[in-house]
Amino acid sequence: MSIPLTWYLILAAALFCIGLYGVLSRKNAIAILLGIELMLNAVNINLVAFWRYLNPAQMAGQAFAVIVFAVAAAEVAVGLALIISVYRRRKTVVADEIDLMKW
Amino acid sequence: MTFWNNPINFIGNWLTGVLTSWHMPAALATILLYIVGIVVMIIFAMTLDIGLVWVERKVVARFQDRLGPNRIGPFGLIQPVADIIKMVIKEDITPAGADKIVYNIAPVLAATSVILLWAILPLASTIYGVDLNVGLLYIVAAGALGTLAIIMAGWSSNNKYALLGAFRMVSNMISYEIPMVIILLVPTILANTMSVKGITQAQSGMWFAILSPLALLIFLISAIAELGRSPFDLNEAESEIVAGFHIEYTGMKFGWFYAGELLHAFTFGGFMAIFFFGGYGGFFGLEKLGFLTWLNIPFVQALVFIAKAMFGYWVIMWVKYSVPRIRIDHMLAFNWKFLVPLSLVVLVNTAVLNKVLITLPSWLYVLGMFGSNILIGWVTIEILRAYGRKQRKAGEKPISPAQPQEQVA
Amino acid sequence: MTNWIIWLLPLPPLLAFFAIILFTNKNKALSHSIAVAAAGLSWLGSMIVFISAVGTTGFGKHVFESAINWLPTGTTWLQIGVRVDPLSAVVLFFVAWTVLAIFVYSIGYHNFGQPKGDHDLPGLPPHGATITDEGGHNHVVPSIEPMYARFFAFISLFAFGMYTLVVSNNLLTLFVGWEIMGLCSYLLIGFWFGKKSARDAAIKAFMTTRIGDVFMLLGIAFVYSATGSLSYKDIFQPQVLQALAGTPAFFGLSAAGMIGLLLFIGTVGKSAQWPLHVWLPDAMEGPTPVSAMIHAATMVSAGVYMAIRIYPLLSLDVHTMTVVAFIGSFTALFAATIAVAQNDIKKVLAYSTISQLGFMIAALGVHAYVAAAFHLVTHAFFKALLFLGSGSVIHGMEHGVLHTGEHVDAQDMFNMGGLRKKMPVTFWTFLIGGLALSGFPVLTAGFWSKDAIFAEAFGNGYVLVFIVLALAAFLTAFYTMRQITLTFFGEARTQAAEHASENKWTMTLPLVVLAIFAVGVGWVGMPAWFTGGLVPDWFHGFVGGTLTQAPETTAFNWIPVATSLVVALGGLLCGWLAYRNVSVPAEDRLQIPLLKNKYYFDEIYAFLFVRPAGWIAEKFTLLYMDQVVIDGFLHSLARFSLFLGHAFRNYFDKPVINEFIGDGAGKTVKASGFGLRKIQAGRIQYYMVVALVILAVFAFLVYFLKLGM
Amino acid sequence: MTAEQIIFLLTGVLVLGSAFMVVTVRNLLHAALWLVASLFGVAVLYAILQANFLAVVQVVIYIGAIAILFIFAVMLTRRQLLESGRQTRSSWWIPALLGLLILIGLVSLILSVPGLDRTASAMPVGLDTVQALGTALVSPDAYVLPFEVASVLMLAALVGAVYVASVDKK
Repeated sequence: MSIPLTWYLILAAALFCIGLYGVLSRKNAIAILLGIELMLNAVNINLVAFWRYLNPAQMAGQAFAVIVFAVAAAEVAVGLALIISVYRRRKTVVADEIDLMKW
Repeated sequence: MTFWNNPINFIGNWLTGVLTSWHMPAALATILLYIVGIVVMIIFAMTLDIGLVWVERKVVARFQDRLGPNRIGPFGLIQPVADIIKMVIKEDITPAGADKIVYNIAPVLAATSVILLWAILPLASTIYGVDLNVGLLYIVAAGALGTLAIIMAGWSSNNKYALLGAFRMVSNMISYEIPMVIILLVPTILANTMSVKGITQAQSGMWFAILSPLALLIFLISAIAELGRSPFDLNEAESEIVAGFHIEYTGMKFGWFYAGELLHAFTFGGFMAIFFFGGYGGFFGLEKLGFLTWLNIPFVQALVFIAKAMFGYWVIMWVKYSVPRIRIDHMLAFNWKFLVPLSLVVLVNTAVLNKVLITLPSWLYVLGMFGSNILIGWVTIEILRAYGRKQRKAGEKPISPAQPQEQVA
Repeated sequence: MTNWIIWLLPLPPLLAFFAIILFTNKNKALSHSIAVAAAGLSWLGSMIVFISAVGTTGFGKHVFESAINWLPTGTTWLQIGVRVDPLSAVVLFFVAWTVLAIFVYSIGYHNFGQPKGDHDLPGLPPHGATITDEGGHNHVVPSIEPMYARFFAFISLFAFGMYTLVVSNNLLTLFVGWEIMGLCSYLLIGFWFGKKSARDAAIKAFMTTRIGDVFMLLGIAFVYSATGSLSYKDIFQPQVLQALAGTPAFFGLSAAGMIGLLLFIGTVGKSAQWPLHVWLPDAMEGPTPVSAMIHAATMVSAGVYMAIRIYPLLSLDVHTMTVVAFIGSFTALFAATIAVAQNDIKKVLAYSTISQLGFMIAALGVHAYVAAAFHLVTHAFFKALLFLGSGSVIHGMEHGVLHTGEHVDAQDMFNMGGLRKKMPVTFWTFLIGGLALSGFPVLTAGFWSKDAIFAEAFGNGYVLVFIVLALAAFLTAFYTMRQITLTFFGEARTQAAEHASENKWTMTLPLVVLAIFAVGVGWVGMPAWFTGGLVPDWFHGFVGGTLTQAPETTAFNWIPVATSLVVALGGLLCGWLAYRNVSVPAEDRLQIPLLKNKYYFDEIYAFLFVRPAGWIAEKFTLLYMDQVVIDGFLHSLARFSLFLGHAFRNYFDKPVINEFIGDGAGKTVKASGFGLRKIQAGRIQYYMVVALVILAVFAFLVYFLKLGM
Repeated sequence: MTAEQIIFLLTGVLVLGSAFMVVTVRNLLHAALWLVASLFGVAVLYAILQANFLAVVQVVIYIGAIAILFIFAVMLTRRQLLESGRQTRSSWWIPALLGLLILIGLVSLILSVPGLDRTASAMPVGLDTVQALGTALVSPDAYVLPFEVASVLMLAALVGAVYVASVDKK
């Protein structure tokens, strides 16, 4: 157990920022979702790391990580269903082109 | 601690001693020994795999009223070596437009996903890779990697048949993963642990196959589906999509898929033995008797385990060579409308009865568990019969989701 | 154990009511089976309670009582519970018997087992059905009541009310039972609601008793505010009574007297005492079992029961007692005179009932506590018997009417005659009841109870009351004999009477049972002078134990005994002599218009109350109060509101709200929308960048500049 | 440098490198596969953190389900897969700058908080994390409510996804 907590936190921060960049820079809606997955995982790393380093007997970190899993799965299922539905009607998956509600 | 009681640790300690005497840092030595262990395990598995090729060919021949390999070596035992040589020297084709890297990773990943399973497979009480406390989930996780490998193969081949096969395979595997995960909870509840070794030990008194025969049946069906073997072999259905996801693979790359499948089947036979037939142990407590203590020697246990696993493997083969392929919508309907609800019922039944009956004498406990399973099975069959009758009355061709199940049984 | 039975006593009829109303109302046989079974269950329980009460020595001191907390009133609880003491035990006894008898009787009376009527409609009495026998002859036979099941549901509910009232240990549940019976009497009197007379009678009965009930509720409220409790046990404690007697109230009465008077007005309404007696004769519009139920056995008895129950309160104030004695004796005489001139067989009995109830009230007024209770019991039996007997006569007559097709009133005694031979069981039982009512010496129950009243009235020094009651008793014997003579003796005066026939066992069996009681019940109260102390006056000892201080037995005196012998036998003889040969109303010399028309009380009430009420409603309330005052006020209010509305609209709503706030907000939003819509680019990533930039700026401000810390 | 640190660093390189590839490669299918690699690395991190259950579940859910879903989606929409065109927005430098800024901010934040450079204490003896997690997730005084809410969310997502993605029968 010789790894400082800081390492995990910095790794998670870096993963988060990479995911953020992906979300903001990609055009394809699926790719945006990929970035979101990275960000969620960065959060989970933090949760688990804090669980391990602060008080392993208290399962809060793991429990929240499990719930994040559930949310991620739900988000991907609905998100991809939406993308496929949009693709079926508009023949596009580019986020900027999905602008039917725009002024 | 002698070699006979704990061979792995014995060798490990010996090698550590040797390496540290060479002034190697302890950490490096540990890592090195891990690698050595992994390599040894892979070699063992692969060697076994070669044997399995022979077994498979011999058994299928008998099923089809043939003799099987009998030219090279005694009983054709050298035949697998000839097969390997043939595969290695075949032309290695990468189709035009294929995604080269993915195309080449896929077979390796397919074989890896199977070999990963061996990490938690306890051959004997002291011969095992690691005793994970989440062993059952680990099996599912490794299966997920297999799925990934197949979809990679299908995609990267740049071939419509391959892609179709991959799609079928993935829908198949993901669907049947659900009853499998649910039904794996039955041994978990009965043994109170998810550790594979713990489940083995929990069956020293009574096999879970007797406590929950329905769970065994469901596990067998979903395992066959997970393997993609007949009657669930529509991912590679030769008569429609030629060979499915590995249509473009030749030579040793195909060989990896092939070896992976065989080993996978054997491994699932092994898991069946572990979850339901007591694994390396499970002699109903007889091994505690004085004149039977030799059953506790690790190598004997390993032999027992392999025998049980071979039985499971044989059952899977039996099914494969007896039952025709079924249509994809039937397959999915069977899973979602029949297998998932049934496995949920079995799970709830087990969970409730396990709590209720645990205070009773053990023979009553066993009787209650077994009886409840029989009852559920009977009710299910009655429901299916009524459904089939209704279908026939409606004048349609009966689409009975029970067909594969009855044939399996 | 006994307490449990007492708690459960009222329950079977209630369950029967719901069962019939909700589930079995399509099935007539099942409905009456349920009702009779429920009545039987309650009967059984009552008998058990009664027998164990009789078997308890010193029962007056060791009553069956249990109570539960029911309504939280601040820190204390209003308790309700059950109590069976000697008084309620004997009441329970006759209620159980008469109710069961009436239930059984109703089966026959409503023609169970007969075919459905040809033209019968719900809400009208059955008109008979035509059936064809094997020979091809058409016969008209009685038809079954169209609302058969409903009748049994109603009388079950009625029985529930009565049982509740009897077993209550407090005035509140007594009042609940009281009101349930009031509702049922309304429903049952108006059972044949297709007849206008029945409808009117129902409304009249309901409204008249309501007057009494309102005063009674006031009395109950007064009791509660004065003593903080409603249960008999608390109210009738000597120190509480003493305190009540010492507290002055209104009109020169003490609190005890005031409460007693208010509660007594309830009795006056319920037991049809003058001046609230007018509803009872009209209530004869209901089916005869109802008449028996309401006017003999239960409901009117309930009023007297309550009066006897509150006797400890009543007796505290001499003025109240005077009022009670006056109303009782006056009613007794007054109703008896009317009864003499009635031709309708049931009307005679109705006025007789009023008169006899007057006897009881009068007895109470002269401190003849036990005698009142005794007469209550005996009267319940023989009057129930008489009513059921009259019903049997009417039923037999109706049979004759249907058979002959003659259009005569089946209830008019001048259309009868000679029924002695046609309906022997009815005749003999009716004769027994009539003799009991007249007070035929020694044998009948009526003699002993009336004699007790006379003896007490005389012995306690109320000579005037004694004389009035003696006169009333003479008249009673007279009109009873008149009724019997007209109905049963002589020759048949109509074809219908010629063809009248005896009824089924379901109707005659209750008559026989009740006849036995009409004779036998009197024997339990024979005074000591007659038996020579051989048999103790059981009734006096038993019921007298209800009071804290048991009343003393009056000393023997020849005058009241002789009086009661003379009036009873003399009245009977006069009646026989006068009506031996009378066959048409014209020959009856007592058809005086004043008596015939009941002293014009209905007309007086109509003139005094009904028409003024109508006039006030139409002229004053409608034309003046409603249309001028209230409408005027409302109209001016509306005009004012209209004015305000205009003012708001023109000077506030339009300029401020609409222009400034409404349109102004819209314009502002529109303008800002035009300005801000650049931000709404429809590009999620753009949104996210904006959000992140803002977040980063705030995080920078908060963290590095330590803002907000 | 202990063995553990070496493994951590290797895994970290795998995670971050794969993540970088996810957001930069043009071929979306490759991006999805890189995502698998990155998430597998995260699973290894969980294993190092001794969260065995989460490590395995990470593989089951992310690789077994989510990544497969992504690959499916990519395949189903591949007609529009602009493998030849640009995959990133023209103004890609703004997010990059933003990400970098946030990274710098977060790292400086992490480094400035005292006590975060601690190392982990040994696991409590006899603590079965799987059992403890299971108990925590279903015990009423712990996380049963969030757990149930999450399961309802899953159900809603299931129904919603099926409904949204289903073809109109009209």
